[in-house]
Amino acid sequence: MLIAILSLTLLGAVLGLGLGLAARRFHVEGDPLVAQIEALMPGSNCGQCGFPGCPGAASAIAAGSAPVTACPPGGRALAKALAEKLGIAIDLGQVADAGPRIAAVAEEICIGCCRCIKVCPTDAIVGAAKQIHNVMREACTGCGNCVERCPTEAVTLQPVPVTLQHWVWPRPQLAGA
Amino acid sequence: MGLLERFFKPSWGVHPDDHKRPAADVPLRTLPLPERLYVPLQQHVGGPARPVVLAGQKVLKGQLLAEAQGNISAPVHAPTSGRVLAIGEVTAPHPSGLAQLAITLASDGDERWLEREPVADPFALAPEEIARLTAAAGVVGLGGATFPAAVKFNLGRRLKVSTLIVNGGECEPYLSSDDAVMRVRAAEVVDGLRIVMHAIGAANALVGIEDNKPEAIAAMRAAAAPFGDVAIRPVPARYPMGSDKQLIQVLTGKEVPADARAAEVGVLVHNVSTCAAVHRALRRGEALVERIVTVNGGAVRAPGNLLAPIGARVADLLAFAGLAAEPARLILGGPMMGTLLPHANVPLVKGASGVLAFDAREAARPAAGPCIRCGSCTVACPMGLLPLEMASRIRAGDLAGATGFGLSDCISCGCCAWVCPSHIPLVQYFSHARGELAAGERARLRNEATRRLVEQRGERLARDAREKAAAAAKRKAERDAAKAKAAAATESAAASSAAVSAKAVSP
Amino acid sequence: MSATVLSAPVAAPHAATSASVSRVMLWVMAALAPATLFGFWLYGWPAVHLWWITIAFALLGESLCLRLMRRAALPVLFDGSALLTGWLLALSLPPWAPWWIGATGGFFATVIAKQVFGGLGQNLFNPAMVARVALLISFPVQMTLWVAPVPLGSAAAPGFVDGLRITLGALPGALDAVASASVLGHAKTELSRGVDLLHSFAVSSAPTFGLDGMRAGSMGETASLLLAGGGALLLALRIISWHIPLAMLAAIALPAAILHAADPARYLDAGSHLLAGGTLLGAFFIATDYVTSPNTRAGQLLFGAGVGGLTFLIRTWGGYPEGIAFAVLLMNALVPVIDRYLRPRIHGRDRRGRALDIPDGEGS
Amino acid sequence: MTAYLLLLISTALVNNVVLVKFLGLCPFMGVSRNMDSAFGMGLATTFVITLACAATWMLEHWLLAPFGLGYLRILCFILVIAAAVQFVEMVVKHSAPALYQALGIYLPLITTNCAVLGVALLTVQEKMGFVETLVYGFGSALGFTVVMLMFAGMRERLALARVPAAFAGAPVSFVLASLLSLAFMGFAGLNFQAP
Repeated sequence: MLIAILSLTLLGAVLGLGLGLAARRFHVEGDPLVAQIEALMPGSNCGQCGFPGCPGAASAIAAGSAPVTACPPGGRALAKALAEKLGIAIDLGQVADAGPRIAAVAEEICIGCCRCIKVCPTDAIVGAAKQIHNVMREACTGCGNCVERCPTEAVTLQPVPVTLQHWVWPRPQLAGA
Repeated sequence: MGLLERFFKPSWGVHPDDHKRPAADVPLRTLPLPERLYVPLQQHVGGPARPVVLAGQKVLKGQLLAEAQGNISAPVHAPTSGRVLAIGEVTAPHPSGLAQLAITLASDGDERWLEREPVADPFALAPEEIARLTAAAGVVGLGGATFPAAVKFNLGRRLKVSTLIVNGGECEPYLSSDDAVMRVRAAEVVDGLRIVMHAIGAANALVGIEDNKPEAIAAMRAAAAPFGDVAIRPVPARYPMGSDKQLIQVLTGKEVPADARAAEVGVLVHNVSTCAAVHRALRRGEALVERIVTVNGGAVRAPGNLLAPIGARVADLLAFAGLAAEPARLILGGPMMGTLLPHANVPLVKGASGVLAFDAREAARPAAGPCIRCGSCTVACPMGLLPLEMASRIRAGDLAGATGFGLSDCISCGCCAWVCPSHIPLVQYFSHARGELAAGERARLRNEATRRLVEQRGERLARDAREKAAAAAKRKAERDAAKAKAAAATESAAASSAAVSAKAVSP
Repeated sequence: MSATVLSAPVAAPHAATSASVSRVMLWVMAALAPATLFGFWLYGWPAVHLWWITIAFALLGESLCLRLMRRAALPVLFDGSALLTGWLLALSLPPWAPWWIGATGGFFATVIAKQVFGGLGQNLFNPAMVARVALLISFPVQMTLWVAPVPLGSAAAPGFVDGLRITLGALPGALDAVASASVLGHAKTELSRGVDLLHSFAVSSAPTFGLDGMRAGSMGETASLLLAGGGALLLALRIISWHIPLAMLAAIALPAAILHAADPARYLDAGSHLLAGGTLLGAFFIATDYVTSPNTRAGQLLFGAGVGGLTFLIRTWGGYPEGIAFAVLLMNALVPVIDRYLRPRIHGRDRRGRALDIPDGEGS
Repeated sequence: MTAYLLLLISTALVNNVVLVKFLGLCPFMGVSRNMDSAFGMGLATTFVITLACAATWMLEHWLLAPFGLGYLRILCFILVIAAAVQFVEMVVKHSAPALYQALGIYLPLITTNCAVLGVALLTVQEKMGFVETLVYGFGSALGFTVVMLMFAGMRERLALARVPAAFAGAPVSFVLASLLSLAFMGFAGLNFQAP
C-alpha cells in the first residue's frame, strides 16, 4: 500500500516538475487570433453588428459568442474569410449579400443639414450647412449610418455599377461537370 | 536540368487544325473608308487616354484625339480626317458587352493627313528620342497584348537587353495578319526591328516564324539578308509557340523566371506588326491609325486580310468580306485566346489581329462532362501546371487552393480547354478565379484605406475635442479672469465705497 | 447585320479537340475485345453469360443511382464507363462463377465504389477492383474455382442452355468435372503444403502455361498476347502512356528474376509472374485507369512501380495467390499523396514552386 | 536486425492499428480533412506512442512488476501518456500555432486515443523486450501516420467531388474508410518466414 502511494506520488511529482519546466520553456504569449480577425474586419467601427466597433466584434467572434456572419458591411467575402480562419464550415447562402453598395445623395431632396456628415465613420460625405452634400465613392464603405440619420431620405445605398475594370468572368454553370 | 528534364522532355502545346489557308493566300485588300469611326480611349494596357478634342471639332488624319495619361498609357489618333461627332460610350469589344468611352468620328472622305514629320535616319537619333516618337505615335503591342511599345523600349534599355526577339509565330489558328505583314511589308518589318534594336541597345535579333508560313519566311529572309545581326529562325508549328515565354525558350533556351520580365534574362519580345508600326511611326511620321486584320471563319464568304482603320466597326469588316451564313459566334482575335463579341457593332481596336465569324458547325460545342482526370491538360499545358486540379478547386470555391497550384502562372493560352475530352471550360474557371482574387485584393486595399480614414477621423475628432476643450478652457480662463477682475473691481469698489462710507462715517 | 447578344459570355478557346470521353471508352473496349472473345471461346457459354450478367448489373446499379439522384441517366450510361467497369470486372472473375457473383460484383462496383463518391471521375478506388476484392473476401470459394479450358466446339464444352444452367447454378457438379488450378494458386497451395516449386510443377497434373493462354484462370487474363496487343493499341493511340504499364511490369519482373535466381525452389520466375494471373490485364487496362492513377508522369512511374511491387509482395509472401487487385487498391489510396508531392515543375519556377533566380550578368 | 524490420512491417501494415485493429478511430475521422494536419497529428501521435511505450516499459519492468503493483497499471500508464501529451501540446502550440489550431481538441484527446494506451498495454501483454517494444510502438505509430496521410489525401479529393446529398460528409468518409480497410486486407497473412 505504502509503496503504491509512494510510487504514484513520486511519479506525479516527477511528471509535474517536468511539465512545469516545459511550460516555462515553451511559453506562448496571449492569443493572436483576435488581432488576426480584427485585421480582416472592415475597420469602420460602424456598429451594425451590435458590438462596440470592430475590435469588440473581433474578440466576440474569436470567443465564439458572435457568428462569423455578424458583419453586414463585410458581407459574404468576410464571412468566408473568417470561417476559413477559424476552421469552421458555414452556409454562405444564408448571408445576405447584394453585392457592394455605396451611399448616394439625391441632390434635389438634400437640405444640407449635416447630420449624415457627423455619423459617417470614414468622413466620406462632404458638404457644409445649407449646402448639398456629396459622397466620395472611394471612401464610402456602405455602412448605412447616414441613411438612418437623413431626415429627408435623401441618402440611399446604391449598388456600385460594374465597369470593364471590375467585371469578373462568371463561374461556368455546368450540369455535368 | 540534366537527365531528369531530358527524360521527361516537355511535350507542351497542342496542334489544332490551323484553318489559315485559303485566307492567308488571298492578296491584301483595303477596307473602304466607313462613314463613322469609333475610336475607344483605352486600346492598351494601362491608363485610358484623355481626350484633347471637343465634339464638333474638325480633325485631320493622324491628329491626336486623346493623350496618354500616366506612366503606362498610349495616345490615340484620328484614323481619318473628318469631324468629331461625340465623346461617349460605345459597346466595348469585350465579352461582358459593357460600354467604354470612345470618340466618334464622321469621316469627310478626304483622308487628309496632318503634316507628317518623317525621320530620315532613325539610327542617328538617341534611343530616348526613338522611344518618345514611338510613344507619341501611339504604338502598342499589336500581337494582342497591347502593351505600350515605348515603355518596353525604356525597360529594355534600362535592363541592358542583348537580344531582341521578334515574334512572327502567329500560332493561333485562322489568323494570318502577321503572316500578311511579313509577306507584304517584310522590308518595313526588318527596318522597324532594327530601329527597335537601336532603341533598346540589343546586339542581335531573332525572328521566330512558325514553319507553316514558308512564304513569310522567304520574304523575311530576303529582307533581312543584308543585315548580319538579324536572323530568321523557323520554329515548329505548335500552339502556343507565339507566347513570349515559350518562344524565348525555343529560340534562346532561356527560361523567364516566374514573376519576372523577359528583359531580366536579357531578351525582349516584340511582334512583327509592332515592328512595322515602329517603322511607319519614324520613317513616315505616321501615327498608328490602321492595321492589317484577318477576317475569317466559316460564315465569311471571302475570307482574307484587310487593311482597316482603327475604329471601324466589326460589322463594317464583315459586310465588306461578305457573309455566307448568319454568324453563330463572333470572335475578336484567334479562336484559342480571342474574346467573344456580344455583337458586331463594336469597334476594331489596335490589338485586334483578327475578326472571326464562325458558322453554326464551327461554333458548336459538346456539353461539358465531368473530369475523368485523364491528364491531357497537364501534358498540354505549356507552363507545366495542373489545370484539372486548379479547376476542381475553383469549382468547389477554393480559390486559395487553386492559387497554390500556380493559378498566377497560367497564361490563359487555352491548350487545356482545347484538349479536354470532357470539354470543360477550364480557361473560364481560371479567368473567373483571377477576377475574384483581384476583386478580393481590391476589397482588401479598400479595407486598408477605410481603416486609415477611420483613424484620421478619430484623430480629427480628438483634435476637435482637444481644440474645443482648449478653447473652452481659454474662454473659461478669460471668463474667470474677467470675473476675477470684476470681482476685484467690485471688491475694490466696495472697499472704496466702504472706505468712502467709512470715510463718510468716520469724520 | 447580326446583333445577337449572347445570354452568358463564353470564354476562349472557341475551338476544341474532337476527342471525347465516350470515344476513349470505346477504344478501350475495342482493345479489350480480342482477349474477351478468346475467353469466350476458351471457357464456353458460361463465361459469355457471366460477362453480360455482370455488365447488365453494373449498368443497372448506375442507372438506379442516377434515378435516385434525379440526374439524367441516359447520357451518363452512354459514356461507356459503367459498361467498361462491368466488363473489366467480368474479365477478372472465374469464368464459370455463378450469376450472383457477377450480379453482386457489378452492382457493388458502380453503386458503392463509384456513384456513392459522385460518379464518373470522382471515385477514389478502381470500381472493378473494389468489387473483385469485396467478392474475393466475401465468397472465397466461388472466387477461386477455376476451370480447365473447354474450348467451344470441343466435346467437353457445354452448350448455350447448359452454359446458362451452369451460370445460374442449376447444374451442380458440372464445375467439379473441369475444375483446375491457376498457376499462382497451385504454386501457393503446394508451397504451403511444403512442396517446393521444383517438385510441384514437375507433376503432370500441374497447370501448364505458355503464350497461347490455354490454361485455367480468370475469364480475360490468360490471353497474354491478345492483352499485350490491346495494350499496344492503346499506347499507339496515346490513350494510355507507357509509364504505368512499364513501371508495373518491371517492378514485378525485377524482384522475381532476382529472387528466382537466388532460390528457384521458393520463387516463381519472372516469366510466370508476367504471364500468370492478371498481370497484363492489370498493367494495360486496370492500373492505367485515368481516374484512379496519378496525373503526372513521375507520379505514374511511382504508381506503376508501387502496384508491381505490392503485387509481387502479396503473391510471394501474402495470404492470397494473386495480388493485383489489392495492389491496385492500395496504390489508389496513395494517389492523392503522390499527386501532392510529385507535381510538374512550373515554367519559370523550381520544383518547390519558387521563382527561378534571375541569372547574373544579364540585365541589371 | 531483420527481425526488427519484419516486426516494423508487420505492425505498420499487416496489423495496422487503425484499419485492422480499429484503434484510434477518433482522430482518424476527426483530423483527416487535410493532409497537413493529418501529418501533424501522425507525427504527434508517433511521438506520444513511442515515448509512452518506452516509459511504460520502464514503469512496468522497474516499478509495477517488481513491487507487484499490476493493478495500478492503467492508472500509471494514463498518467505517463497524459504527461507526454501535455508536453507535445506545449511544443506544438509554441512552434506551430497553425497546426495547433488545426488539430484543435484532437491534440489533447491523444491522451484518450485508445491506440496509445492499447499499444502500450499490448507490448506488456506480449512480454516484449525494450527494443522490441520501441519498434512495436514506432511501427504502430508509423502505420497510423501512413493511413492518416492516405485517408486525408483521399478526403481532400472527396471534398472536391459531387457526392450525393445522402452520402455527403461523414457517411461517404466511412464508406471510404471501409474500402481502405478492404484494401489493407491484402496484407493479411503476410509471412516472410520460409513456408
